[in-house]
Formats: sequence, structure tokens, C-alpha cells
Amino acid sequence: MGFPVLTAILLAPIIGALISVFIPKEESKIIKAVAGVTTFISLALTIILYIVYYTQYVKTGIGGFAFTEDIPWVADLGVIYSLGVDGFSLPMLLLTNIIGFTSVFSRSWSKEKRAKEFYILLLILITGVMGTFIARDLFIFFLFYEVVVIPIYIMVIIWGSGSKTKDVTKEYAGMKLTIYLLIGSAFLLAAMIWMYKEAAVILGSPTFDIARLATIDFPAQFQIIVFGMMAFGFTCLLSMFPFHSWSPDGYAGAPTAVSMIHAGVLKKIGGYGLIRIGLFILPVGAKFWAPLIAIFAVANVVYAALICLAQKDMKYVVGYSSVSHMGFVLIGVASLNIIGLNGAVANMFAHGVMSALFFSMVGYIYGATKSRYIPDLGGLAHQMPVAAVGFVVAAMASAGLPGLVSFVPEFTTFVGAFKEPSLQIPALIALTGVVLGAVYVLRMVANVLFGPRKEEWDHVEDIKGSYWIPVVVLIAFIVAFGVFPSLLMDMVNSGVQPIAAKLVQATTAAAQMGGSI
Amino acid sequence: MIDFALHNAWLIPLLPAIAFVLIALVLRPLPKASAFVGITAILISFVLAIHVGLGVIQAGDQFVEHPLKQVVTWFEMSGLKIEMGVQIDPTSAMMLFVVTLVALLVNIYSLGYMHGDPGFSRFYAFLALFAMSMLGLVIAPNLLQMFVFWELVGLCSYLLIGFWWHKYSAREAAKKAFITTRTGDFGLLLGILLLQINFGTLDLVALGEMIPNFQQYTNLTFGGLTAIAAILFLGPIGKSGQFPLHVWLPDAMEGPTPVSALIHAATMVVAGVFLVGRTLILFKTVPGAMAFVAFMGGFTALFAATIAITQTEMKKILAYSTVSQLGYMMLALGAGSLTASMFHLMTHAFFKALMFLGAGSVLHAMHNEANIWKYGGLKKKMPITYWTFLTGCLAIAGIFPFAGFFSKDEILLVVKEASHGAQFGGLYTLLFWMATITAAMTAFYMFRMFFICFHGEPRDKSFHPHEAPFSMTFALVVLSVLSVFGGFVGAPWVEHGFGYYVRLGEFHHPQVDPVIIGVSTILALGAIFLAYWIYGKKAISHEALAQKFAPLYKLSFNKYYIDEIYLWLIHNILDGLGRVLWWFDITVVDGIIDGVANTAKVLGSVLRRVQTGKLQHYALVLFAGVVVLVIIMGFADTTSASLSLLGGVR
Amino acid sequence: MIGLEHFLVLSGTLFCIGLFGALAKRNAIAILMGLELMLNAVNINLVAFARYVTTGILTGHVFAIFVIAVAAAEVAVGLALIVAIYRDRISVNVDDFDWLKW
Amino acid sequence: MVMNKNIFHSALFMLITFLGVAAVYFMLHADFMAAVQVLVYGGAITIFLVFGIMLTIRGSMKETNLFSGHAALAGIVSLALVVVNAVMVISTNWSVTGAEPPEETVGSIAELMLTKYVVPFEVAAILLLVALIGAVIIAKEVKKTS
Repeated sequence: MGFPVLTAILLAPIIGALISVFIPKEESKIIKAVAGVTTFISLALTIILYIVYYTQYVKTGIGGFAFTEDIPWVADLGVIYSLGVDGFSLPMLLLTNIIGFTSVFSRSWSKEKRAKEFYILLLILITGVMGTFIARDLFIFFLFYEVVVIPIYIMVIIWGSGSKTKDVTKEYAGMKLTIYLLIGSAFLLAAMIWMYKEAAVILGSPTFDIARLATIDFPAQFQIIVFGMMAFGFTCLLSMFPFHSWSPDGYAGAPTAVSMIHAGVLKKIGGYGLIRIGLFILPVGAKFWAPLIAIFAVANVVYAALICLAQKDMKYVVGYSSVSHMGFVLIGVASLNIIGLNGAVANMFAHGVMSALFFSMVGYIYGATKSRYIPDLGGLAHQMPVAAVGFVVAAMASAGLPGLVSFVPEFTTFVGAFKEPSLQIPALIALTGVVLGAVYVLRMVANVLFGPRKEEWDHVEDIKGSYWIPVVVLIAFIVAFGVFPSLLMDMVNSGVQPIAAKLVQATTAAAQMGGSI
Repeated sequence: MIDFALHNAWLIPLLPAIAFVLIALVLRPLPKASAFVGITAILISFVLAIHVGLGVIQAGDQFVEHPLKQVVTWFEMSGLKIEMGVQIDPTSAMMLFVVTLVALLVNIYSLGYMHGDPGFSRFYAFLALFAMSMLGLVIAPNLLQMFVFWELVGLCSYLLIGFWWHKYSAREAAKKAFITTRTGDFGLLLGILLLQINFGTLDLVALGEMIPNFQQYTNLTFGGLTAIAAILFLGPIGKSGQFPLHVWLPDAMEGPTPVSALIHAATMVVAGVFLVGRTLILFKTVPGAMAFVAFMGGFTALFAATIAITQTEMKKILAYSTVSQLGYMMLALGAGSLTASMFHLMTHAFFKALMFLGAGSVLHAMHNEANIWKYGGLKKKMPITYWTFLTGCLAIAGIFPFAGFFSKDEILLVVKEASHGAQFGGLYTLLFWMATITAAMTAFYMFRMFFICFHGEPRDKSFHPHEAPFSMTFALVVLSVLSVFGGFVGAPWVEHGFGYYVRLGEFHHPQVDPVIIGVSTILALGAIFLAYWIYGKKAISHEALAQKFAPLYKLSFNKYYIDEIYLWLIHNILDGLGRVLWWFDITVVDGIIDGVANTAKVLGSVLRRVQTGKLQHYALVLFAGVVVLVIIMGFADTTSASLSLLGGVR
Repeated sequence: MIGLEHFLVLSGTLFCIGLFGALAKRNAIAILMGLELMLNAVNINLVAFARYVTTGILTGHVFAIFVIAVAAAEVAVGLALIVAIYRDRISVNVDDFDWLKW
Repeated sequence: MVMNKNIFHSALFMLITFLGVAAVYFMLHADFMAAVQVLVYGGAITIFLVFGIMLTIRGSMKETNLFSGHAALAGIVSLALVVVNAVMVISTNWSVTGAEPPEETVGSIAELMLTKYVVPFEVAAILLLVALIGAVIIAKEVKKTS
């Protein structure tokens, strides 16, 4: 088996957190450096993994899980500390590490106080998110997921901020976010345990192993109910309309790093789980619920985009826009064919990088000016040209400009959606989100960055020092994956293939049974 | 060299891309070096493009049916394969030539025009990016690549219109341009998606083979394909400034003038025409869509011309003229002639770029004073600008032997031919007359501007205009020469002229229709004379005319209030919808959530009374619970064996 | 003959008396007394089982001794607490204490 | 004992109860346990409690040991527990060995404590020490710091 590289990736931030514990809290620079170095180790290892997997598994067409580690943990319950990456989880892992690394260097003006606790929590958070993506065991997946929730809550209510446009305090935002996540996870837990129990009966031995669970053909009725519960849990996390309202509030309240991680990767756990667990194990249930998901997805796209038009707070614009973008992911999921799923997964990655950059820039501007109220701002490109470049790139990526990371995923998603006759009308409506997306994003860009110079912002400084890191790293990834989409799409395709195959197989089986679900 | 150029045509867009990266990342603080790199890159591209053109001419009509294609896979998965690459055929070779030529000239021109601007390097970076995108677009072998670069040129347009972003008007114009074209792109993307879904490919050659017999390959109906074509056409409507999405193009004049010349006159705006040209086979298959294109083109041509007559800013007039000429090209496509459309596209690129650059020269001299009524008598001060501008005006007016004459007459000819067709004959007859009237109006408003600006006495003595530096006049002269002689390549007496290469279907040798030539020339000359009469000789007071036709004048001067209508719609309908939904989100969606939370809170405040905080109460309840549990487990349920105390020791 | 059952019933009864005292009294010291009674009842149980069920093996006794030791510690700490509370509140009446409520 | 209203009397009754328990130990042939019971409970703990009473109650000892408001409920619960317990004890078939108990227990206990249960033994010692220190600290007068 060799060197347990995934465990190493997981442990690096934890070790960073442990080291930070012993550093005096006044030494915030050293703590930041430790956090940066440890997350960079994870990132570097992940990039190496990505390249190795891409050349040795994707290009050769082998696919499947690699770098696996299996250590029985609770043998009686069938819990295995089982890690591994395939073409689906590796992009997500990469995403987590990109954002984890860059979020360390994000700016939020409240972060300076209690820097030590902040970075320790951040590192734990990053580890938790990474764990969910590389877990091959349902139990481990859930465990890491729960690890994520608590730091988020603490970070929002301590380092968060209220909004000027909506009567929302950071405590409210943090509470809402946490409760939503917990309600979602409660449903997940119930669904998981039920599935586990059923599987133990069918298999004869208890297991949480996702691959083994996927070999079972659960009864259709069971699948529909359990998938419903699971979809509720995961789509809460993915901020599907009408369960989205935690997301803008939460992002607006959270400090920059948390917004980045949350919008960038945490939400993606919802999509990841929905596909890896929901679609893979319960294809018949997925078939049943897909039309409803599609309808809500359209609502996501259009509804959130329209709301964006009415926003005056930068973080709310980005928050609602991320809700809108999740609609694309959901449409891809609802299409249930390989192209749509590829699009959905790639979209998650694309939105992650892009929204991280967006939040990073918004956070930087907020940190510098102490305001996110758009009418107060304006002409900031005079004072901070570098931040303006980052902001424009993020905005363009958000608007789905080709050559940046989000175009190919969106296109693929829509190809997948239009392939399904029943989804053509929803997809058509959702396509208007492309136009609306350009409207709100460009409005914000114009009103924040461009226009006459405002004297009151002459004191703010442009990006310098370590604040360059998020801009450079994220733009590099946005452009690289935009210009060479096959780096991402081939990978995703190899990961999604078994899931799509399972869906096809379940559909044909259902058709042979007389089509009665 | 020719062979090298043909097989390495991908270098043509790549070189400006490299220049962009170099300037953006390294050379930004060094304006001179930036300009040098930018110009060098586009110069090499230009040389390559010429060789590609020569190669295509050498090959005869071999590439017309079988384009030279080189592709690599961009990304693929089961059921979807997208390629990137180069497709060389006469049309793209012609476009390569036009784009690199105009881009090169504009790059040189900008040396003078943008001299001393704080964003000089940035400007060259954007120009390079634009050149890359536009060249990538014209060589695209499939629709998705076309769309990719289509969007990128849109981005460049956005960046360059908003180049002076500190100006309020520039920032708004840039935003408007991007969003308006985006609206059209919605249709284009939808159309592309539908083609991909139905035909399984976006490759132009493959589509060209499948579409005429679409019933074999798909289960599309005739109406379905018509709908796809119409939806696809939304993209060109936005990009090429066709009615009703033309509103962004006049505002786009907020950008620096070289940009207007390059992007908003010669190259980017014709992308829409080019796209329709590339997919003309689709439109030809469904005559309904064809008539739609023709009508939109013809209507836009006339519509924009009526606006241009009353405008008071040089660049605005030119912008509306561009809209009008784009309408012309669309009309030609709608009449089924790729040749006429592309021919006009080329000549238009020459003379319109020329006029924009001339206008830039004037603006440069007049310190960006835009109102033409402040000008006057510039002829003496700026002779080169004057003479070159005159050739441009004559070309666009369609006076023999200037370039516009040939292309415009060819359009009129094909429209007339189309009116003899079986379907929609009446429509094409109408369009023919509309186009003829438009031609006359074009001559009129062009010379109106010309006389106001260059003739008479200086109206505002505070300006001291001077001729532009050499870098600027050089571009003017080159374009002027092309405006004069550029039309000969498609002249009827040339054996294998323009139409022999750039065509769809069989080669028809251009015919000479004396009636059309006569009518159009007489009308154009008459219009020029009228303009001279009113504005040059001032025999008729133009103010009196405006008074006499006050309602019409106002309608035209205010551009039919279309901007106002859009603003009203956006501010009231779209934003209003946003506000209503936000209210809905806060009160209803959030309200339900908060309501659930509050229910829990209220329940909690009731239940907290149970928590007296007294230990004895808790202990009491605890032991009561023990009693109850023991009773249940021990006495009621004898099946739960392991927990049953009664059976425990037995 | 006195058997195991008698001792068990006795200890149970003693336990419940102690419980009643702990639950029903107001005086904190009385509650402490009730607790002592309950511990005693447990000890009786342990010793009784040692006598009748595992005759000859004195683990029960050892256990009871530990219980006594812990009980002694508990009384000491408990009384210290009561004295401290009394100093603070001038009361040993548990009805006055509702600090478990936030 | 529990019914008495005078807490001091209650304490005295408790002493009697403790001694009674010691007698029960004798009946169970647990002579060492009986001795420990008398020493620890009859001696130390009772004294402790009396100390506590003396420290906290000033003036009259009457009406110092009253029932609280929920005495009736407590009575019901306790009584129910007695009944339940008795029923269970009686209805259970205990596996009683008929063997005679050993005459002398001290030796065996000592052996057990210092071999098998030596760790708990030491822990108990530490516990007592900690409890002692804790009690001192808790009961110590808190110096008012301004």
C-alpha cells in the first residue's frame, strides 16, 4: 500500500493546528505562517495526486479508486476507516485544498483579534471538509461532515459581521446556518442508518462501505423514501430553493475565510453526497425525485438571480449568486445522464474556485474599506487596481465567460439537461440565468470598482504581501482549467462513469420490470 | 512560406495571445515595450494571414467545398466531443486578412492616438487579447469554438468600451454593451445547444452536410429547425447590433476611437454576420428563417439610417451607420448570398475603419469635443484627414469606382434576384426598395456630417486643430487606398474574383444590372447634392427643416426612445421583480423558517418551566422514572429478555 | 431462617427511606443524611450477596469498604459545600437553591 | 429518623440506624464490616454531620428539619420503589449457595485489597486525600477581593 498519502493530506492541517496551540497567541504572523505551510503541504500533495491519477488512471482508462487506505475501526458495526480518491473526489479534494490554502491568506478585518483560535478552527474546518470528500465509508463521511459544522458556527459568531441592508446579526446568521446544516444532517443520519439496517439484512453483515452498498438493489419503495430524506439533507446543504435562505445570510455574516470555504467547498458536499451516495446507491429513488429537483433547480437559478438584482450589499449579491449557481448543479444532477452529471460535478468545482475568488476579493474590499454597501463604494479601481482585476476575473467567471473555468461545465450541464426531453423547458428557463447573471455581476463591478474616484477611499491600500496569494493562485486555476477543460472534464468523467452506468442499469432494469416504480 | 502559413494558421491567433500575456504580466510598466510587442505580434500574424490568403487563392476553389482543417480535442465525454482548431477556407482566409490588417493599422494608429494615456500598456494588452479572440473566432471549425471566442470578443469589447472606466458614461456603456449582447448570446447558446442535441455535432462541415437532409439524421420537424435557426439568429442580432438589440453599439463609442474603429466597425460587430454566414446552410434549408434574417437586416438598415440623419456626434453618426451597414450585410445573407455579404463586410471594414480613424483624428485635434456643430472648416487644417475621409464617404455612398459601390450593388442585385424567388417574393421586393432608400439616406447623412465638419468656417474659434502625427495618418492613407481600390477584387470584369472563392454553393459570375447601378448611383449623387445644398451651401436652413418636421425630427433625434423604453423595463419590471422576490424571500421564505424557529422557541419557553433548577425535583422525576421503567420492563414486557429484571438470574 | 430475600428487602426499604429523606427534606444536611442511608443500604446488599451468593469470596466486602471510603469523602465534600453555600446565602434550605436553572 | 422535625434528633436517630446496620453485618458473618461500620459511620460521619448542623444552624433546633412541598410525591415514589423492589426480590429465584460462611474475614479482605484490588485501594486513598483538601478549600472563607 505504501505511503498513506491521503492520511498525510488529512493530517497536515491538523498538525498545523496542534503546532499553533503551542505558539503564543501574540505571534499571529507565525501562526498564519504555520497554517499557510501546512495547508500548502496538503495542496502540493493533492496536486501531485491529481497529476498521478490523471496520467496513470484517467488517461489509461483504468479509473476507480486509488491510493486507498482501509483500516477496520469499529469492526462490529462494519465501520472502516476507508479512504480513497477517484475522478470524482479528486477534483473536490483539489478544490478544498486550493480554497483552504488561499483562505488562510484572505482578509477580514475582524480576523486580527484572536488570530490563534481563528486559524486553529480554520485548519480543523479544512480537515473536516477534506475528509468528507475522500471517505469511502458512509460513517466516516458523516463523521467528517459533523466535524465541519461546529467550527463554522463558532467562526461566524465570533469573527462574523452584520449587514447594513438587512436586519441580520452575525449571531442570527451563524445560528441559522448551523441549524440548517444540522437539520439536514439529521435527515441524512436517519436515512443513513435506515439504509445501513436494510443493507445489513440483505448482505448478512453490516457495512457502511459505499461501494458495497451500491451493489445492492434496494426495493423501489425504500429507495424513494430514503432518497427523499437524503435529498432533503443534501439539498439543504446545497441551498436548494426553498431551503436556501441560510446561505446568503450565512455568507454575509461569516468572515471571509469561512465564506470562501463555505461557498467554495462546503456547499459542494451537498452535491457530492447527492451524487456519490444518493444517485449511486439509490438510482430508482433518484429517478423518482429528479423532476422535482429540476423544478426547484430552475427556481434556484432564476429566483436567486432576480433577487441579486435587488441587492445593495456585496456579500448578499455573491451569496445569492452562489444560490443561483447551485441551480446549475442541481439541473445537471436532475438530468441523470452522464453529460449532465459531468456538468454538475465540474460546475461544483468551477463555482468553488470562482466564488472563493469572489469572496476573497469582496472580503478584501470590505476589510480595506470596512463597508460592503455598494452605494457607499465606487471607483475603487483607482485605489486598488489589483483587487479590481481579481474582482473582474471573478465576476467574469461568474458570468460564465469562456476561457474561464465555469463555461465548459455550464455548457456541459445544459447539453445534459437538454438531452432529457422532460428537462428541456426547465433548462430553457434556467438558461436565462446566464443573462441575469451577467446583469447583476456587471452592475456590482461597475458600481464598486468603476466610476469617478471617491476621495474617502484614498486611504485604502491595494493588495500587497500575502494577500497576493489568493488572487494569484485562484486566478491561475480559474484560467488553467478554463483554457484546458479536459484536465477537469476527463477526470470528472472517469469518476462519474460508474455512477452514470449504475443509473442506466437501474433504469433498464426498471423498464424490464414493466416500468413500475 | 505559404505552405508553412497554411499548416500553422493556429499561430495567427496565438501570437497576439502571447503578446497579451507578456504585456499583462511583464511589460505593464513599460508602455513603449508593450506597444512594440503588441505591434510585432500582430504584424507577424498579418504576414501569416496574407500567406494563408495567397495559399487559398493558389488552391483555386479547392478549399470552398473541402476546407483545410486541423483540430485537437478540447474536451470529450461519451456523447459530447468538442474540438478546437483551425478551419481554413476562403471565407476565413478573407476574415483573417481583414482582421489582422485592421488590427495592425489600429495598433499603429494608437501609438499616436493613445500617446501619454496612463493606461497605454493596458490598451495594448486589450488590443492583443481582442486580436486573439477575433482571429480565433474567424478560424473556428465548430460552433462552440466560435461561441467561446464570440464571448471573448464580447469581453474585450466590454473592457475597451470601459477603457476610461473612471468616466461614468464609459462604465455604463460598457455594462450595457456586455449585457445587451449577452441577451442575444442567450439565444445563440440555446441554438448551439439544440443543434448539439439534435445533430450530435457542432462541426461546421459536418453540420453543413447533415442539415440539408436533416430529416434523415434527426426527428426534427421543419418548424423545429426554423425555430432553431431563429433562436440562433438572436446571437447575431445582439452582436451585430440588429434591431432591437442595437442600442449598445452607439453607446459603445465611449471607448477610445481606435477601439471603435477596430471592434465596433470593422471586426467584432461583423462577427454576427460572419456567424450567420458560416451557418447559412441552416438558414437556407428553412426559408422562413431566411426571410426573418433578411427582414431584420433590411429593417435595421433603414431604421438606423433614419436615426443617423439627425445625430450630432461624429462617432454616433458613424455608429448608426455601422448598424445600418450591418443590416445590409444581414439582408444579403437573408437573400441567400454569402458572397455579397462577405464582400460588403470586407469593403465596409476598410471604409468604416477609415472613417472612424478619421473621426478619431478629428477628435484628437478637437480635444474630444464631440458635437459636430462645433467643428467646421477643418479641411484646411487637416488635409490628410480630409481627403482620406472623403474617400470613405464616397465609398460608403456607393459611388463608382469606390469599394462600396461594388459590394452595395451586389447586395441590391441579390435581393432583387431573391424577390423573383418562389417564397416570400413580395417581402424581398419590399426589402429591395428599403435597401435602395437606405443607400440614398446613407449618402445623405454621411455627406451632411462631412460638410458640417470639414467645410465652411470654424464655428468655435477656441480650438486650434492640427493634423495628426504620422502614425495616425499612415493608417488613414492605407485604409483610404483600400477603400478606393478594394472593390475591384469583386468587380464583374474580374474572371475569378471575390465571389469565386467566398461562396456557398455554385459560383455565379457577378452580373451587371444597369438599372440597379443607374438608380443607386443617381440616388446617391442626388443625396450628396442635397446634403451639399443644405449643409455645404446652406441654401436651405436645416433648422427650418427640423422645425417643419418636428415630430419626426424629435423621434429620430431621440432614437425612437428605445433606450428609454429599455431603461423603464429594466428598472421597473426586472428590478421590480427582483425587489418583490427579495421581499418574498425575506418575509415568506425566511418568515417560514423563522416561524419554525420561533415555534420551537415558544415551546421551549413553555417547557422551561419544568426546569425548576431544584435538584430535588430532578431527582424525584428521575426515581419516578426508574419506578415506571422497572414496572414496564419487569412486569409488562416479558419478551425483552436481556433487560427483564425478572428473568435476569434465572 | 433468615434468608437472602429478607436482607434484600431490608436494604431496599432502607434505601427507600433514605431516598424519601433525600427527596422530601428541606435541610441540606438532612438530604446528606438520606444519601448516607442509601449508601448503607447498598452496602447491606453487597455484603448480603457476598454471604449468600458468592460464599467465601469476599469481593463484596472489599467493595463495601470502598463505598464507605467514598461515602466518607462525599460527606466531607458535601458538608464543605453546604458550609460554603451557607456562608453565601445564610441558608441550608434547598428550596432557596435553584442554581440548576439558567 | 426522617420524620423528625428536629434535625439534631434526626442525626441521633441516624446514629442508631448505623449501629443497626452494623448489627445486620454481624448477622451476615461480616465482623470486619461491622467494625468498620461502627468506626466510620457511627464515629466519623455522624460527628461530621453534627458538626455541619452546629455550623449552619443558629438558635433553636426546633422546626429545623421540615418537609418540602413535594414530600407527598416523594413518599409515593419511595413507597412504590419499596413495593416494586420487594416484589422483584421475592419473585426472583436467587441462586443461593448453601455453604457456610468463613469464620474470619479480615485476613481474606486484607489479602484481596493488597493484591487484586491494590490499585483501587490506592486510588481510594488518594480520593480521600483529595476530598480532604477539596473540603478544606471549599469551606475556607473566601477573601473578598475588591
